[in-house]
Amino acid sequence: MPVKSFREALNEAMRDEMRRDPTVIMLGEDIAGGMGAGGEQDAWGGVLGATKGLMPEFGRERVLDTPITESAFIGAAAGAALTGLRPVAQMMFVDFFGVCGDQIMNQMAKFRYMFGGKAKTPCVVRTLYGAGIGAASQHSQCLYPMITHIPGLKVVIPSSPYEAKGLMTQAIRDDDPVIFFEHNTMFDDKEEVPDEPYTIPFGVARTVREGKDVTIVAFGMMVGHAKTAADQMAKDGIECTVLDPRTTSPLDEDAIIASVKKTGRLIVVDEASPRCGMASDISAIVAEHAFEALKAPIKRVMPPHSPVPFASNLEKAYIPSVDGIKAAISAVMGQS
Amino acid sequence: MPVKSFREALNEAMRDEMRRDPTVIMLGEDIAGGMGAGGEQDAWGGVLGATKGLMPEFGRERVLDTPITESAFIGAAAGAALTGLRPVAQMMFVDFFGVCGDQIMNQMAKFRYMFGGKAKTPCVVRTLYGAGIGAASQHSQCLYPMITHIPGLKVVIPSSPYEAKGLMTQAIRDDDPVIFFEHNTMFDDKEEVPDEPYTIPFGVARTVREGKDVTIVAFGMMVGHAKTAADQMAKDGIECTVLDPRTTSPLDEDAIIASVKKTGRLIVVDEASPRCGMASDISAIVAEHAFEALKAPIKRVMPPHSPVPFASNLEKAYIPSVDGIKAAISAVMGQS
Amino acid sequence: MKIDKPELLEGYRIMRTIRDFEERVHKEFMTGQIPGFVHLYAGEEASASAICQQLGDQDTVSSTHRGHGHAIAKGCDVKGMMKEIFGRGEGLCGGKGGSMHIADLDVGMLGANGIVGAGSPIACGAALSAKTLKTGGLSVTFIGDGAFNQGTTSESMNLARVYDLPVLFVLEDNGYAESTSSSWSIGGHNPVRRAEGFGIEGTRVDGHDYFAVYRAAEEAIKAIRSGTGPRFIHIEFTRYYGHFEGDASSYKPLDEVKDERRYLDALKFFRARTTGGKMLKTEDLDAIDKEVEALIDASVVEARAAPVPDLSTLTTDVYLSY
Amino acid sequence: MKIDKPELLEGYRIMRTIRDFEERVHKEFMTGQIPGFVHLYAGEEASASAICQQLGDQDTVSSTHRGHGHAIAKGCDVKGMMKEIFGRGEGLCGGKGGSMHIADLDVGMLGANGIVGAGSPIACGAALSAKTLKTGGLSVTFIGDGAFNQGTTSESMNLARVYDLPVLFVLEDNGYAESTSSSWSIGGHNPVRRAEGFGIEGTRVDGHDYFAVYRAAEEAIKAIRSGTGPRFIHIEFTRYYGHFEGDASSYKPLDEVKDERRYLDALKFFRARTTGGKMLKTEDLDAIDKEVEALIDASVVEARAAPVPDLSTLTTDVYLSY
Ligand SMILES: Cc1ncc(C[n+]2csc(CCOP(=O)(O)OP(=O)(O)O)c2C)c(N)n1
Ligand SMILES: Cc1ncc(C[n+]2csc(CCOP(=O)(O)OP(=O)(O)O)c2C)c(N)n1
Ligand SMILES: [Mg+2]
Ligand SMILES: [Mg+2]
Repeated sequence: MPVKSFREALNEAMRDEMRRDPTVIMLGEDIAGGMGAGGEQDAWGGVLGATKGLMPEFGRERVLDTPITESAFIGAAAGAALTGLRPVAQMMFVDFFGVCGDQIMNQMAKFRYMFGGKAKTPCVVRTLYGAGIGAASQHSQCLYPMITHIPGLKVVIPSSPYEAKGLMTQAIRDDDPVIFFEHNTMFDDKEEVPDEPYTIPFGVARTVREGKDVTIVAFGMMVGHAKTAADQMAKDGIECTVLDPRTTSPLDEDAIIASVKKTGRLIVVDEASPRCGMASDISAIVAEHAFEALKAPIKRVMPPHSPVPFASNLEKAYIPSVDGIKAAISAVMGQS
Repeated sequence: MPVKSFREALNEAMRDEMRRDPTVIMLGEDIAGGMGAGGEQDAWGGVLGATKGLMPEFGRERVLDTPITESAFIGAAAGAALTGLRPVAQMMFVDFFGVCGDQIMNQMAKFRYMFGGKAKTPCVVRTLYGAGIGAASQHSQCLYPMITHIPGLKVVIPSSPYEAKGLMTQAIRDDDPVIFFEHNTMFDDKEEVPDEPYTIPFGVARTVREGKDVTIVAFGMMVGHAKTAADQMAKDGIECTVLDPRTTSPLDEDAIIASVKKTGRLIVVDEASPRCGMASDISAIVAEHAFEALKAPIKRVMPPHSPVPFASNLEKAYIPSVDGIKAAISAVMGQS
Repeated sequence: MKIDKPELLEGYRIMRTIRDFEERVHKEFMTGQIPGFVHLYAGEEASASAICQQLGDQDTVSSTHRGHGHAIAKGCDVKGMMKEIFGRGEGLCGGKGGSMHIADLDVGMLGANGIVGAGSPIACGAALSAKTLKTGGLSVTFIGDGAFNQGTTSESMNLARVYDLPVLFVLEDNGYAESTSSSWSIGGHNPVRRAEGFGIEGTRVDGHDYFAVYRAAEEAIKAIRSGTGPRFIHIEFTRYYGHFEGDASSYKPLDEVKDERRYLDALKFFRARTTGGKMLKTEDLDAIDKEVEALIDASVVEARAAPVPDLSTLTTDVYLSY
Repeated sequence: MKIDKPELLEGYRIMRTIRDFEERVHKEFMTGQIPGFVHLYAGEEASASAICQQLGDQDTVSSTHRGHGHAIAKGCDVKGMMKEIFGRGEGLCGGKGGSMHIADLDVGMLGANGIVGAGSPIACGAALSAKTLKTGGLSVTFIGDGAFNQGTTSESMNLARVYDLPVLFVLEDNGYAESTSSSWSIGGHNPVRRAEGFGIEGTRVDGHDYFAVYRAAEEAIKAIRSGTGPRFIHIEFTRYYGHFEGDASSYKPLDEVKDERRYLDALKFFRARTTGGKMLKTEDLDAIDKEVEALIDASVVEARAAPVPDLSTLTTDVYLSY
């Protein structure tokens, strides 16, 4: 199977869906690039290059560079989805939720419910998230817990190129609004990715690794860290299951609960800010529904309650690490 | 002691602080009312009347009605706080976070950190929240979990008139940005409230009721429900502690953990949407730090994962109820 | 071009329906049967009517919190609306939306909206659909004078301009946002000039004059359909009731409100103008009045009698699939 | 009024400092020592310099992601800035902010800002402080051509107008927002007219001409200080480097970039104009060049040698008290 980067996998999914379905359009800042300029067109292809090539193939009518007005164009995506298109809009960084959140949380999320089931809002909001590129407090947040909090939105966090392609294809075909998280540091990650289109269903966790002692649940960028930590601990004879829920909404509670019922121990690794995050969410579900199976306190591996710092050493200390996960594994094993 | 409404308690706190400190100003839509109009001035005093009387006393220079531009005037509050004022801005309903969130989550919350400790941002954002007034999906949300998620913000949720006055006074005197939640249905609640100013410190939970069997943690509007449920269960011989953390950020983890260590059982009652909410947050803290003390699964009493519906019967079914809390108490007792 | 007779009668019927609907909701609200915030459109009828009657099935409307008039004019079922406002299961939105969220995509009504300023981006999106799918349709977005200052409105004017989207921006200036005067809140005091600052041509009309609104909309719609992009209309009129039910409008000066129903009434003007000459017969209009009265009566009787939503619907329609 | 000699020398010194600072950051970035996104202000010096040198301690500036120039011109310590950009503990923000968040409240620099359009509301707030506390101060908000369309900018223009706030809105139009041309993105293509749509008087100037910027700012600042509320200046110029370090600017047509440093250079123009007649001596300017060169050199040497932040600072300064 051909090896592809996260960027290529995303690009392929979007390209294939645009070929398949003429109602799929793209909206975002510099997703082609060079709009109105006299030089190279498609000069950017999105800030990390994932939409490169789409404008030359599908034209500016279907790949729309936008002015910097997130409320207007994300809202336009919502309105277009109500009226026959399947827009894929890019909110460049999820940190920009603050300038266009209403169209996401109060409009596209709620149309269907408020309108008594009459509306269908098939749109995707792609967005970058996560620390590790030295971009500091306003370009490094995760914020998927805030989005997961809102009923009516689906939330996808792919953890690898293969996952990215299948989940993006599903997101575009899905009839509900989907917020699709792409980690700032993962665009050059590579793995085998089939050429043909495929979908990965929402709400079905992936078992990355199986082990009898501890269940580790992790998202996106953190799935790799969790696997590395688990592999290293296996050398000490501790066997961990690593689960990647893929989507936080819907969440595959059953898979998590079933696993904890087997292992009796849970660690949740979450790159998002610690308060009211996904680590807490999953911990609470397990403390409610698999309590009897628990042999140890539930550990959450999370960054501190602070904005993301700029300096490289601080940023590194901020991000949950393989060592941090290993320490948590030791802790839950020591206390069993 | 005189009996006062929630509205009066808030009004008194703001009035007294404005009298005490000339740098305190108010900003918001129709917080006086009649701006530019030829008729009655101070005609509104805020949408639920809490700022009535302030403009006549302090003038339009310190009580500023605003155009409907939340980003501009909440951002102006942030900028004014950086430069010598202590603004109290009203984001009328917290549902409007989506139109001005950036100035709250990326600006006022992060100035101090991003600027290496040089900034001080003493401002208060007052906001209405909560279901029960038939205002449907876009005027009934709680959203304090989303705000609590953001490092740099303090989050206050008063549960009664006495609490409202003391916490508001503290909020205005506090040197960090504070988001202050006022429940849509509580403005006519009454209790004894001293005439003189007093502060209630942030991060110190209030013990509403003591009991040895179950710890119930609840916020704002839900504190009353929890107390009612606990009182009723006491007739069956089940004794509950009810804790009101008052602020979700900072959160009095110690008080919660200490209580669970005594009772061995925890219920969290949260009116906010269930995913990544305060109920999950507190449950996770206890599952991590008081695990050994737990005798039963942690129960969360929350609304369903849906927008807030309009019809009265649906809305009533949506809001966590006294009966729901009682059922949770029975459940954790039955399973001990 | 002359407005022909059926068109005039249709315009009158819509205006009358809106007026009676709102007068009746006002009464019913006082009986305590209607929950939530209710914002009435009475006094503003000419805008929704004269504009929406020139729209077709392929055209869409995004509305405001004061949306009953737009919904009626765009063809929403009046009985379904009344049931919705009463919170009934057979309401247009199953009782889940209420007054502030009335919508019916089947007739191109993209929703009233509880968030001030949220409608314009949505209208841009619908216009983008029309343009991309080449339906020939256009979008109208109604904007209050308060909403006009909201950043979403400015952004949408800009977006519609740079994409040449078929959007008609209609500023419904009733003089107030809640209790705040639009003569104060709109910096520069000249909305048409502001629209021009976004490259959008605009015009100002008296919103009590059905004919003036009709003409302005006709011209704008024609231009938009010819593919030259967005247009703007600033309509000035009076809202008869408070901001929402319960508001006494004390901030309005007495001389402003004293005779407003006498001197600032689009329906009266319409009658006088059309029946003064030979355009329409009084009997025709009287007949419409009767029919509308019966319709509104029936809608309230049915709404009162209709069952509340089944509790099982509390959690349906959050998603299409989950 | 003539600009006097010390003022001219000061203006030149600021421009030169910005230019050298940016040229040097460009070089250092390529060595891989500087993390994150870095947006350089080279080519745009006249704006920050000619405007900020007319401000005093009581005046404030809110900036953009391209903020180095504004920070230098408003008086931020250059060495502290360089250390900040290198992520050092002794940096102006303790290494926690970096290039996009440089701020120093002590000199009225309210922060570069990573969120496009976020600066103007903050400037309105600072202006409100000045007005309320009667400091006599004013606020300048720098806005990119991309940011100009953002709703926050429109809202702020409106707010400043209705409150008559002492705010100077400065549109820094370098022709591009990332790769998107401002000749496309600004609907109506006439920013001054848009400002007028908010009731704000404005003017357009060539941003390569220090004197033109100075004069426009002088007039605007005088008007603002007289209490007549906000003003607007549209400055057009060229950014020499890519949008951020790493961007090759391939979307710019070749004939546009070919000779831009030769023909569109505020520093060269300044030298030619001031030394051609009898205003300034070449030696004076050369001396400044030398001093600035030494300063920038030293700032890099010190930044490289400076320690990274102590890990304990990761969680400090989130709150003042918690
Ligand atoms: C974003 C937002 N801000 C504030 C409100 C509260 N609010 C509801 S209607 C209204 C006034 C709107 O005035 P205008 O746009 O003139 O419309 P009108 O009510 O006059 O029809 C306000 C402030 C809201 N619903 N949404
Ligand atoms: C709200 C928001 N949207 C998008 C971005 C990404 N972004 C950063 S700079 C930029 C271009 C800004 O262009 P302009 O305002 O012209 O300033 P310039 O870079 O030309 O100085 C964009 C789109 C952002 N940082 N914030
Ligand atoms: Mg109005
Ligand atoms: Mg630019």
